[in-house]
Amino acid sequence: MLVADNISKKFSGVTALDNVCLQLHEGKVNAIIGENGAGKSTLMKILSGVYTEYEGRIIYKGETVRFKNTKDAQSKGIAIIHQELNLVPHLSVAENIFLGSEVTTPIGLLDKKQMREATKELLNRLKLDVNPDTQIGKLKVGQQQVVEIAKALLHNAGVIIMDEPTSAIGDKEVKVLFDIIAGLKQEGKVIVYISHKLDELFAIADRYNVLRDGRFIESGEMKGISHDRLIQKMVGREIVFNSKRNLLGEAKVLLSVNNVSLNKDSERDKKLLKGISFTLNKGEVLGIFGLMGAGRTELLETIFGLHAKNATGSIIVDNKEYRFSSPSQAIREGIALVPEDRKKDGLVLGLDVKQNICITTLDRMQRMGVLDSGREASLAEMYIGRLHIKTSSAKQLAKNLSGGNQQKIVLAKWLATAPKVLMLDEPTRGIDIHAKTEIYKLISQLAGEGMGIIVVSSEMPEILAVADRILVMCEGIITAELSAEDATEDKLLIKAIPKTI
Amino acid sequence: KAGNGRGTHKKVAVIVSTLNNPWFVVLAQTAAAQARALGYDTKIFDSQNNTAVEADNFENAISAGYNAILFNPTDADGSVSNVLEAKAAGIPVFCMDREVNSVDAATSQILSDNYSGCVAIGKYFVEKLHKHGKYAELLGLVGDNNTWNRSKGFHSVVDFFPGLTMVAQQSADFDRNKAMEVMESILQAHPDIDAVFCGNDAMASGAYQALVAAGKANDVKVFGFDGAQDVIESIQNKKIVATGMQFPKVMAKTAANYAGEYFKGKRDFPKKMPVAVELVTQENVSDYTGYGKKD
Amino acid sequence: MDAAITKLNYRQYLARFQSLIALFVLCVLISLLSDKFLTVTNAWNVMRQISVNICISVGMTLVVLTAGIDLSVGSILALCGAITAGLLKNGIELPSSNLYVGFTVLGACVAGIIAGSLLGMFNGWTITRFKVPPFVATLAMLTIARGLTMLWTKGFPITGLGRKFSFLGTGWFLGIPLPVWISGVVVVAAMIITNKTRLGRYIYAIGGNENAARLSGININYIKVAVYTIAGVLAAVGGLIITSRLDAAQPNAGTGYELDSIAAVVIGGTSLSGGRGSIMGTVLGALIIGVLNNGLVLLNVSPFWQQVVKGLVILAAVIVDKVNSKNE
Amino acid sequence: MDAAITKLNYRQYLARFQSLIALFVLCVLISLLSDKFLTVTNAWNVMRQISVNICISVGMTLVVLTAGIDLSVGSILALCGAITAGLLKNGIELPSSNLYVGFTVLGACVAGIIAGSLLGMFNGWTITRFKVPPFVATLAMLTIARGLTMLWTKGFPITGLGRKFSFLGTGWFLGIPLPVWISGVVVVAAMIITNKTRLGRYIYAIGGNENAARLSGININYIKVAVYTIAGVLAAVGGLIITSRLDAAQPNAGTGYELDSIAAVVIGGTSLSGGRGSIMGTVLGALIIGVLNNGLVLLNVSPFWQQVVKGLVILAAVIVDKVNSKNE
Ligand SMILES: Nc1ncnc2c1ncn2[C@@H]1O[C@H](COP(=O)(O)OP(=O)(O)OP(=O)(O)O)[C@@H](O)[C@H]1O
Ligand SMILES: Nc1ncnc2c1ncn2[C@@H]1O[C@H](COP(=O)(O)OP(=O)(O)OP(=O)(O)O)[C@@H](O)[C@H]1O
Ligand SMILES: [Mg+2]
Ligand SMILES: [Mg+2]
Repeated sequence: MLVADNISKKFSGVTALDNVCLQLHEGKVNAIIGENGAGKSTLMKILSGVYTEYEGRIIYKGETVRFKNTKDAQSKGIAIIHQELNLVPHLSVAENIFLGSEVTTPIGLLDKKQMREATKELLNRLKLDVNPDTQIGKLKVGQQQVVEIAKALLHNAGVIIMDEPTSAIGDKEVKVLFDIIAGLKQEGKVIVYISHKLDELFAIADRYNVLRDGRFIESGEMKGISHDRLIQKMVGREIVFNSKRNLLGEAKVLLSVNNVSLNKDSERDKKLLKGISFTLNKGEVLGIFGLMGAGRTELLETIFGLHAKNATGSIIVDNKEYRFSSPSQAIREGIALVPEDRKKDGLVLGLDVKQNICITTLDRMQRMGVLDSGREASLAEMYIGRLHIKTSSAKQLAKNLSGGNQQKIVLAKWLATAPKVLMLDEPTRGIDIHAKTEIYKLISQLAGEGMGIIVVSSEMPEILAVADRILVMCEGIITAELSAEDATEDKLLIKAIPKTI
Repeated sequence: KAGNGRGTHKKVAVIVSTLNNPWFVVLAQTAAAQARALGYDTKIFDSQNNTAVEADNFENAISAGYNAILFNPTDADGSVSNVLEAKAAGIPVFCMDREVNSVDAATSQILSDNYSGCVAIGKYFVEKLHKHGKYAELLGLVGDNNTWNRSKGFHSVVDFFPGLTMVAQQSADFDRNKAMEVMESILQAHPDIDAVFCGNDAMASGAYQALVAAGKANDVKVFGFDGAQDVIESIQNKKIVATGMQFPKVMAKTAANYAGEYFKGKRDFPKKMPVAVELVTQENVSDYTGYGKKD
Repeated sequence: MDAAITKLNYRQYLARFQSLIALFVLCVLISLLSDKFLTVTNAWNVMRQISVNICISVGMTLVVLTAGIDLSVGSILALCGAITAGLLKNGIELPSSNLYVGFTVLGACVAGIIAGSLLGMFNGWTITRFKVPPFVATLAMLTIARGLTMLWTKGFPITGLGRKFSFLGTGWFLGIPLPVWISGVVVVAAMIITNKTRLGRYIYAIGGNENAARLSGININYIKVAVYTIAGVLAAVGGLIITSRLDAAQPNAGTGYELDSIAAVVIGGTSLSGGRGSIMGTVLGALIIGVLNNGLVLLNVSPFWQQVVKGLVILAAVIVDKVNSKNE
Repeated sequence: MDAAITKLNYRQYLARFQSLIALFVLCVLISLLSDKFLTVTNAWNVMRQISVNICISVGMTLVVLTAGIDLSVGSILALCGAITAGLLKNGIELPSSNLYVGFTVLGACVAGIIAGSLLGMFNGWTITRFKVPPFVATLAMLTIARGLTMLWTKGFPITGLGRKFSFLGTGWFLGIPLPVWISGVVVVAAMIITNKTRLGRYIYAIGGNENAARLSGININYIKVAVYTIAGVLAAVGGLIITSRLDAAQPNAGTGYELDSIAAVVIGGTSLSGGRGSIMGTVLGALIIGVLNNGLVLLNVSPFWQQVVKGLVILAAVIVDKVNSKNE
């Protein structure tokens, strides 16, 4: 059993952890919950030897330990799945899984064969069907996260920390993971599980530990605690889950996508999208559900003009047809895309909040050809207020904000363009319940103002909560269209699962 | 096999230490032109001041079947092995301007004597400064042995006169711009110098520019070495005091002619044929043009 | 410049400040060893001597901010200087129709600068159109432009360009040398571009995260071409200054300048991986190098030792930065 | 080499293949224009000529794979060559106690290589200990090592090193020139390191994602120091070859070699941002450059045009790659 005793951690200025004490039990799934920025990851990084400077003690198996580095922690039997993917894009799956703990032959050369075999086994266990020699960079976010999990399972550690392991994977993979966690429980291992998806916690967690603003609030058995109580402990106040707003009177078609197809540029024959057609009404929230790899991201990207070379079909915005040639054109047509991976595609982490928010509308920020920092500041402040972005100032570097607030910046920069159509790809990935509800509110509010919104999500509750109409995608085609009323979880799932298995 | 092609098919390689400096461009182009005039195919190889590149040039020239090499070594010692390689392949090598330190490697060496040339300049320098004053010296590339031949020749005379004190000795890499900047800085430390001796004419021109900018053009005497076109003009215009005229054209022509005679069967060439460096001053400048004598 | 000092500005500010310390220490040391260093005329000397490097390095900074690099600046400088000098001296003669076109000083300068912009544009074109790594593209241009210079000058310096032209490099205006004016204007313009214009913001964005920049509707290729073109133009300006100062266009002018200017940029705290850095830093970097060269000569350090000392000082300067400012 | 061709290998394979095409086309063109090109002796010439660049470039490849760069290889080459030559010729005399230490050929070579390793280690040390950007650290070393070479040689080449030593650079073994043997061994060793050892794996990992590498418990600093040390050693080896081939250690040997070798690395498809590339590619890159230099000389291209052509061909070679292999 692993105990954190009075642990405190400061980053230049910010106090991330403040005298946190908590006990993590063997043979149990210990959930750690808290809002973005509560200090969950920081604590885990301390427990796994990433941060070696901290106050307080770690007590493991009855004795005080102080890890020199991650390898040290690993050798003592503590494995961690980090929140941010930590994989080397140009190395293969096998090479990544064994990175730092390679198997070598007696003469000190790498034993690739054995590592490949071991990897195959792991991947089978996780039901991930990719070649161990595939480059990580070629995998989708979801697939990469499964590889991260595999990496942690490699050395059968006594403590396994999972920091939002399911933030990027679909329900199918989640099921697999939960089976494995159950297995590990049987082996009496300490499992630490961090997630913002509460229903997951209710599914597998035995105990909960609540962190708020870097302080330990309380812990207890999951049994018998209610969804809302948990949220209240986390947030420190009640959260009213907004009810559906009523649609605008007449439905006016805003965007219509006709027979859009997209082939993978490497293999011309393989189609990522096959003859997609749908329409989006003014003031409507259209949800697109599908399992990982269904082609949703590609669809949004295509509409946004990112795959001009390989795409066919036509798109009509406000009765005006346009060729999806480039993002700048799409933006001119009033289309905006909040991408799936905010760190990779959404933000310039090295620029500050203000600069990130204004980047899409700099043409409006200049006076006599020169940028007017006044206008920029006011725009930034406006959105910081409107979206409740938690940041020390508009000049804070984007990289120093927590996930939820980063996502809000991306939203802000697109709202600033006053788009007609707003496309959101996994808008709440890795975002805490509080921020989530805020984003849901925002979505319906914007729709209320007449914006057309497309929400891609792998989380069924999310889709059901926000969408007026739901499209289900599977392997690049639309398999179903349902209205919010008669959509149910199993209806969606049936249509989402490929027939070919 | 070298030596047995017919006259018209003879090929002559001109391997020159560098083309980054007009002086060597003249040398190379004159040699090539003369050889061509004698009816041989010729090609110029640029060794880029790099003995390794020079070695490559030799190898390539040999395997490309050239019958003779007109050679301007990058380095007296460093180039010996290259010449020996050609000799082993039965190809005559005629050195121009710079020598290689080997008695029998080259068929003949037509040499410009930098050392004694600078001795002459040194003497004139002493005379012009009336045996005393402060002066600065601008060296060429520190890693180039001509830099030191010239410096040594100069000092072999000047150092005998206690009245002459060298207040600064800096390198300007044979480069005009570097010379100007170094000179500007030297003038800060020693505004009162009476003369500057430069290891080549490019540096002399650069130094003169610096003096003009500092308004000291008339107070400081500039001495160069090479006999470059623009410095000869400057001497005519009483800007620069003197330079050492080497005769690249003469040396190049001689080397090319030797090659021709070699093909015709002549073998007894003078091992060393020094071409004197002549002192060009404001008095006698009218006899000279860039890189040679008026004719 | 305004509002609370935030992490970013604070960091930049600090880094700048750090180079300042290094520079300051350097100056103090030299002036302790030589009373000739801290004089007005010498100050102008140093300023004049670094003016060329500053012009080049400013362009280099913009390129490096986009995570690129430009090795061709030295050759472009030489070629453009030679073109201007050639046109000024000989004009253009068309042997076919025995037509002769003469050039005014202004005309020749403009021609040289246009040449620079075209060469830079070519760099940008190969880099964006064919995705050639900047290093290779500009390395190729380095050789090409050098070769063209040799062909244009036939290997001989073009000299005797006349009073009017040499005023550009040797003249004074309001008690300040003209080259210093020029580099000053370049620096101010570049600071405005980087801090106050869309172009500048886009440059940082591309260097920081090219993906995100593209998805924000920024035309990456357009910006990159612009940046390399600017670098070319500034190299040409440098070429004009050198040529006019020497009253001669040297075929081998500017050899190795690429390293000097990249050094100035990096010593100035700009990251070669792009997205982070400032013009001000680069100016300080150039100053450090310039003061160093000047000082070594003033102190008459033996040419043999100079390089060793120079290397050690540069290293020291950067280490001072890194150690004091704990920004990692 | 084993198992099904996976995406990764396939891509590398393709990239390699691409450079191969460029090289092949180049060879065909030259041999069409000159019957002297495709001869055994000329082949050995080319191989011997690139052997030094290959040694250096292999080290450079490792450095670049870690997302670093090493500008000091040229000077280190010169210094180590000079040290070996100096010890061989003059040994060490201690004026104090009039003691004289002579050196065997082997001893002198070992000394030179040790010197190289120390210089490389110093690079690695400044880079890891003080977080000095590799560009600056090695740029400083470039100047320092060059200066030390001048001091050691007093500006004069060290010559007359004797038959035994010059065998190293000019000798043949089993019908293959010794320098080719040496570079061959270096290449094979490097390929084993990069493909078959932890060190190699970690080099790729650090270049690909330093953070992930650190979190996987890899000792980043240790690996980096190792890599720069190897680069130093290989530069020293290159220095031995050149020195022995010329039977002389030139004070200014190896000037500008850093660019040649980086060019070979990049043309070979290794990314300057690290993590991607192969030794094989670098070898091909060096071959392309070597064949080009050799070919331009064989065909009667005038020296001035040579540079232009060279630049254009290099550009073309890379563009061919990029256009054909659609891996972006
Ligand atoms: N490297 C860092 N430098 C400065 N501040 C940091 C750093 N890492 C974390 N912080 C701050 O520490 C606090 C805790 O961050 P942490 O990542 O642990 O939150 P979290 O609970 O994991 O949030 P999330 O649910 O979004 O992952 C936040 O305020 C964050 O801004
Ligand atoms: N760059 C790429 N290289 C190779 N395959 C790709 C690439 N991008 C997408 N794919 C494949 O295209 C299909 C659709 O991917 P896409 O990301 O659109 O699915 P998705 O529904 O958005 O999944 P996710 O929920 O993970 O975003 C998947 O099979 C994916 O593997
Ligand atoms: Mg976290
Ligand atoms: Mg997606």
